[in-house]
Amino acid sequence: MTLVLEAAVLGVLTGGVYALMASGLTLIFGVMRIINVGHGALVVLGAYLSFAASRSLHIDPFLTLVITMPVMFLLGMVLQIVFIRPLKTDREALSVLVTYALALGIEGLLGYFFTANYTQLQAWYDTASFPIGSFRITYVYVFGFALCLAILAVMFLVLYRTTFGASIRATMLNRTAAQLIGIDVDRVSAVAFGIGMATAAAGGVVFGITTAFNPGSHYDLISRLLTIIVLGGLGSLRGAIVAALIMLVSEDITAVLISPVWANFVFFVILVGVLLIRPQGLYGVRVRDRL
Amino acid sequence: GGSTTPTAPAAPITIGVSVSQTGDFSGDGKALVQGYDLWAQDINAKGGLNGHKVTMKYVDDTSSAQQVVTNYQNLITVDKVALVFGPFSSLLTIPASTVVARYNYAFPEPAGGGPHVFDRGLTNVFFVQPAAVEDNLVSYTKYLLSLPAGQRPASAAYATQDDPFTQPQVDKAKSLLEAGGIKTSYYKVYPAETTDFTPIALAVANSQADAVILGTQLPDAVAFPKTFVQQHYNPKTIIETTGPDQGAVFSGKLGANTDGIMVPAGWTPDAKAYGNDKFVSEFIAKYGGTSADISADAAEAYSVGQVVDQAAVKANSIDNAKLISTLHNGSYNTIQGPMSFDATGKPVGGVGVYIEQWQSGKAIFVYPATVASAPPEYPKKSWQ
Amino acid sequence: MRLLRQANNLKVSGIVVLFAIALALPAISPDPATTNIAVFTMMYIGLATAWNIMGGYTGYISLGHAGFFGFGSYTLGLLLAHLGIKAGYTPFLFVPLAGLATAVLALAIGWFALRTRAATFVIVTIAFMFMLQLLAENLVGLTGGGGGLSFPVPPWGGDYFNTPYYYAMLALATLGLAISWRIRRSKFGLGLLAIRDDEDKALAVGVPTRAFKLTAFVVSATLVGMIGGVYGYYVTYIYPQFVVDPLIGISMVLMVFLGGLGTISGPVLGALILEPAQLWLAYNFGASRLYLVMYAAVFLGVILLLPRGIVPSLVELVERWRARTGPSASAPSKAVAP
Amino acid sequence: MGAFLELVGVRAGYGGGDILQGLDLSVEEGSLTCIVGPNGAGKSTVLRVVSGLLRPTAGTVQFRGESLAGRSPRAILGRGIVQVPQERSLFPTMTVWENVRLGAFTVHDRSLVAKRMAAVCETFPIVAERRHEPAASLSGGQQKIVEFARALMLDPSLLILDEPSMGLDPKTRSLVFNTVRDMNKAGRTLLLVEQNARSGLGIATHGVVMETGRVRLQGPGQEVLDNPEIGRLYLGATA
Amino acid sequence: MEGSHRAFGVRAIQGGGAVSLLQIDNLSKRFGGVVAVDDCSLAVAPGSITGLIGPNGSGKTTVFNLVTGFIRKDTGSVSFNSKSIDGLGPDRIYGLGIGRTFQLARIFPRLTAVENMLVPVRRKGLRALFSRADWGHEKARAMEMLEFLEISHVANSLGGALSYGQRKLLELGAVMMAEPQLVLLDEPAGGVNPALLERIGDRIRRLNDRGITFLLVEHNMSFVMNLCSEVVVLYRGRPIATGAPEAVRKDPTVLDAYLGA
Ligand SMILES: Nc1ncnc2c1ncn2[C@@H]1O[C@H](COP(=O)(O)OP(=O)(O)OP(=O)(O)O)[C@@H](O)[C@H]1O
Ligand SMILES: Nc1ncnc2c1ncn2[C@@H]1O[C@H](COP(=O)(O)OP(=O)(O)OP(=O)(O)O)[C@@H](O)[C@H]1O
Ligand SMILES: [Mg+2]
Ligand SMILES: [Mg+2]
Repeated sequence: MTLVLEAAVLGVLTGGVYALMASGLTLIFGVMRIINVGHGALVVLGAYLSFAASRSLHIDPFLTLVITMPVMFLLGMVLQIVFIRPLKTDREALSVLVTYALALGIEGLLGYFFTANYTQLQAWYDTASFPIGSFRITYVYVFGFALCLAILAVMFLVLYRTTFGASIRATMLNRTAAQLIGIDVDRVSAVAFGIGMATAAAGGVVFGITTAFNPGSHYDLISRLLTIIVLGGLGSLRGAIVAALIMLVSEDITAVLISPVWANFVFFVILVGVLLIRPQGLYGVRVRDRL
Repeated sequence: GGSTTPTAPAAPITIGVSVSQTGDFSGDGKALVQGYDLWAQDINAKGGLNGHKVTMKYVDDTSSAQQVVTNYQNLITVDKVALVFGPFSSLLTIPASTVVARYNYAFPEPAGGGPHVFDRGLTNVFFVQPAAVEDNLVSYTKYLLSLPAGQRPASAAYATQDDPFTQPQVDKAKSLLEAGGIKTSYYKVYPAETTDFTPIALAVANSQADAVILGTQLPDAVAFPKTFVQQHYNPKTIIETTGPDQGAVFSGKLGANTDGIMVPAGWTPDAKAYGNDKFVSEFIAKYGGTSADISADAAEAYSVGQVVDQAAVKANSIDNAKLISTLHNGSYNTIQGPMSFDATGKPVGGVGVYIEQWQSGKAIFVYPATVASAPPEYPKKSWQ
Repeated sequence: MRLLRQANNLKVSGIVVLFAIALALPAISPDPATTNIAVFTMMYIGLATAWNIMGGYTGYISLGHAGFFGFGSYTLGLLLAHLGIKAGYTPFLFVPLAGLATAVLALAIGWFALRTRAATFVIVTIAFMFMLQLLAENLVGLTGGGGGLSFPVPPWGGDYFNTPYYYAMLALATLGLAISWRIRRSKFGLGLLAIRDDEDKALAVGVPTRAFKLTAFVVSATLVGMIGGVYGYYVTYIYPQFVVDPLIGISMVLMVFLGGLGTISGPVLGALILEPAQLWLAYNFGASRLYLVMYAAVFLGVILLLPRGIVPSLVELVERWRARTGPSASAPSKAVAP
Repeated sequence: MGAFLELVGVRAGYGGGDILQGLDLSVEEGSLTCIVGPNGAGKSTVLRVVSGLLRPTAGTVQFRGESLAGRSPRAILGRGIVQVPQERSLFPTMTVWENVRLGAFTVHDRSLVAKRMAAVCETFPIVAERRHEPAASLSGGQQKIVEFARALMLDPSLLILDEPSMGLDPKTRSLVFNTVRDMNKAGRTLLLVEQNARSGLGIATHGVVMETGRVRLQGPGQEVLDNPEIGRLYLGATA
Repeated sequence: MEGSHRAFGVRAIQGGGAVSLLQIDNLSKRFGGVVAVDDCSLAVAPGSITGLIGPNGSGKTTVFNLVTGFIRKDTGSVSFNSKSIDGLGPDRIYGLGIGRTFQLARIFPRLTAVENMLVPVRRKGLRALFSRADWGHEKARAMEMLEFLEISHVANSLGGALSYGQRKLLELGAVMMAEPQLVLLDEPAGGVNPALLERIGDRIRRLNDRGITFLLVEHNMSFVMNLCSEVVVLYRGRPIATGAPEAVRKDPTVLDAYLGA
């Protein structure tokens, strides 16, 4: 029983890391109706940037966010302007292709500069832990979880409490109408993509500390992140968090109770079950469609 | 070796290899290339393979079966390479070996030792490692069971990827240890795609077993000890099938906490095997770093070259058919020790696999005593 | 009118010539390196065409078709193993059985998955694919698990070896194209396109959307399953992670997008370009480690230059050019359809 | 100096040939101009050209003597031209309140926004009644009202309405038409497209009849209304 | 043969005149706090052209959605031809002979105008389903209808490239061509040129003469008054007046609630 409890606690903590990574993905979808299959690669890129920065500047990985988040933000704007903006028709479908190609490109470049060997970010808190009963919790998960909550809170406030946030949401819902009320839809889209990438950078740090990664790690990552945001409801930040927790907790408990080889399976069963009942996901809204 | 080579200048040849530069196996692919390149440099320095200057041609298989099949067909039929060497992992070696067999090429390979490599009825495969994969942990079990009854671990926990490379080793070790009276307190197989190993590591820690035997690749080889450190769990002995043998790539992530971790290894920089000193010094000269940075993959690749070199000399030919029949007979010296091959290409009569242990930041041979540079540290010290 | 008929004749004769070339290919260029690439290219022509029947016509993007591919592979492999079929030509006769089994599976999966739409459907298909992969890995007693499954190895020599597989793939691709073409022109196909455009409206005008979608899904999966069977026999040894490979699923989708979603010739063109390019780039530039970057660049280039896929973009270009130079700059033109 | 808004020789289309084929149109300052014409004549296309959603391939578009051609919709809005398009233009999952509020996206003076909000709520009670509900949950006519209300959040110098009466019940329609007329009386310039041609021309100071991408007739509203041929072709029998 | 490809052969009107074609009993639907349809009962007589009018938000479109199975009702029942159609999906209901249009025109944007016209045409049997989509006579009828609606010049344009009014016409044409037994039109006049609208009215009347029943929602009063034989006024989800157009028009409650002074 304690094992199950521990697994649940651990699931919640690692779930926070995934929630952070998934939130950027769901944000980009929410704002741009783009399934950014390159998001996993962006997280890995973020992890590598932090790796390089903490190596060369000898600073704490979390501190590198001061550098990597703005860098990734700018990079995101550039990528959006160069590769996504030119898509005039069929944006939703084509952007899958474009972002997939971006992922391949990023994987290739990372392989070129960092080799394909596994790397991991290091900090004192990646093995240090504190006891809770018989169980020990590692600091990095707590920090990661806190970072996740902080970033999500900021994002939530920006999106739902500022005019700029409203303009982002408006752009996603109806481009033409947004243009007609004076929103610079191009700029807004670029900024939103930049924000999504900046969160990928934040996710990358925590991911990089808790997991060994190499340039090819993004395939696994993106399939997990996509399932999370769909379970949570596309475009919903709250959904991304809850779904990430469900995913990790259910997997960890299955691993303990049944067997790790069935952990993913159980999660997929949950996913399919939920979607059969609520096709829009846990917190997704079904937009009433012109009836 | 091969000091009696007749050195009539002969046409240069190309040796083709498909390696994973991208995808799942890309990390190991790079080490293979280093080993092969170093061998090619050596062989050319002494006049070539039977007098043929050697060029290596590498092509990427993106860690996919489809590409590896394509690559060997292309290497053989388009590039008309004289010889082919093996790729990384059993997964790719098997589809590749059927293609190579179709063209009657010899297929010496450094990394495809999984069980099904040898049961496909092929006669051209030669696995250049001291023992077939499933026997990798046998000497470790011998060592544990040789301990005095009072010190011997009472219980063992096992966890392994469901990978055709790791799981057979762990399963064999488990049956041998159980037969020897060591109780199994935990056994779990986990998927190869797992990225979060913590729950399994926690379960292992919770079992409080004296011995921990893990069927790992690199990422989990690091993740398990990390969790043990976090949880302050100190088993008496830990062995991992792969990972700790990869030098700095491994230790870089665990720091001082590598100490005491064991790994089965066919090769170590310190082994007094045939040509090993030269290999190590040249490797460092060519690629930099220290001996600890050398991956066993590279040494295995280098051994493939050594075996082929000796076979070519012996057959006095680099013709594939002759090489195949020659390789099935006799013994060959490598930096992993002497070895020979049975009809299916499985290594036989070799010295078996040694045990390497990290001590004071270096991986050294500790068992068997004949090759050991220090006694095993047992029980392992507490984490720092 | 006459012009139209002439254009039609041109099209028909073009198809005949292309098919003749495809038939004669092993004779024209018998070296194994070429036929090997031809086997895989033909395989992807079939896969992309099959995928397009679902994804292109109904707009339901399945990224999980690799699941059917792997399922077909495993079904054929297990059939051959349990029935003790010897290597040679007989295993090809069992391919339709693999297709049948895949059809049954697709019916079950489709029944669930097709309750969802759009992005959710995409993810559900991915989830089902991973479930299949996990089953192949975990049901060790049945499939051999991570250790893989062996097919009998035909005794054919290196120079001839690829040829039977090539024809098997060609046959399946041709079958796929015939079905795709027939559907595209039929009332049923029109219903599928209506679903793609506006599913609720389609319901309102009496299109039984569920039955239609499910039919398209099963047809598409069946073809993919059969192709998977031949693939398994070709590479002679399969692992869960190699046949239920998300990248195979993604590749077929990319080819369709590249060539032109919902067109008949688009998937063929996409496969003809992408598969050899990928095999060739990996082979020639793989060692430089920049192969992925180049592949991505080729890809991005094509998308940015021909954003709607090659076929529709070219059709549009031609139409525009006609509108500009033609005698009557009249009604905006119809695009799509090859 | 030319008219308030002046289009000369405008050609524009959607890629497959020109829809507008050399269109000339001028809108006087302070006028209420109403464009009528058969379906597909190009009325909405003209409006799209003016608001910058569509780039003309030839001809000039001038507003207060300044060229608009090639400017972004945002820049054009900045010059005081606001358009309510014909098709649904609300943000469906955002609340009614947010939708209306966004009408004043370019206004940074909070108190001004609040004042206009209040005024709009007074004229169109539905905005306040359903303020917290997503716009998509409104009925067709209610949505149209909210769109109109949103346009009033700016104080445009030229307000362009594409079929403002579509979907409105008779009471609401007269409310909208009255509002339009009052705005015009207060000096604002308006440009409408109406299929409800008689009512539209009835309140208009200027009428424009369009046909296949060209202006067929232009003149005072009443004159167009009384033209028998136009009546037969485009206005239908008298209501 | 001719009849078999027709979407819906025009069936004989059953029984005596008293039986209604569409019978709605005590229908209710609420969305959160909004009661869109409130215990609404109404009947459409076979062979009639019935107008359903009422202020914005009175629940007209919701009634259509409930009848055609697009949304689930809270309570009440709907029967068509004296058979309950509760719980059936929209495609089944269409199959029984109820066609509809949408208030905001909905067409298939990536199908051509002609193809848009062909989708609703029903065929019998699987063979027909898998045979060519554009049978000559179906296409000819489609072209004739496009001609009538004055949009034949865009017959081969994609639906997405039509003007709003053209879409409206296309949708109307498609459902009229399919000739279901009962046609529900949601604001057919919205956005349609008035001159053309008059001829559409004539066409509806002619179809009606051939036995097709219409229920239409419209705010264009002259259109309703000229065309309808019966008018139902909906207010806050309930019918407040029913009867001949002239009578309804003078009804003080209707004047107050809907038409305005
Ligand atoms: N997005 C588009 N792509 C291509 N052609 C278009 C597009 N939008 C409109 N058209 C064409 O342009 C012509 C004019 O369209 P427009 O929308 O300006 O007409 P309109 O006068 O507003 O008609 P309505 O009264 O029906 O709204 C039509 O023939 C239409 O088919
Ligand atoms: N999906 C929904 N969610 C919430 N409220 C809804 C929904 N659909 C309709 N309503 C509400 O129900 C009421 C009736 O709407 P309905 O669309 O039926 O009106 P209508 O009579 O068609 O009006 P109009 O003449 O404006 O088209 C309105 O108040 C509307 O806001
Ligand atoms: Mg218009
Ligand atoms: Mg309505």
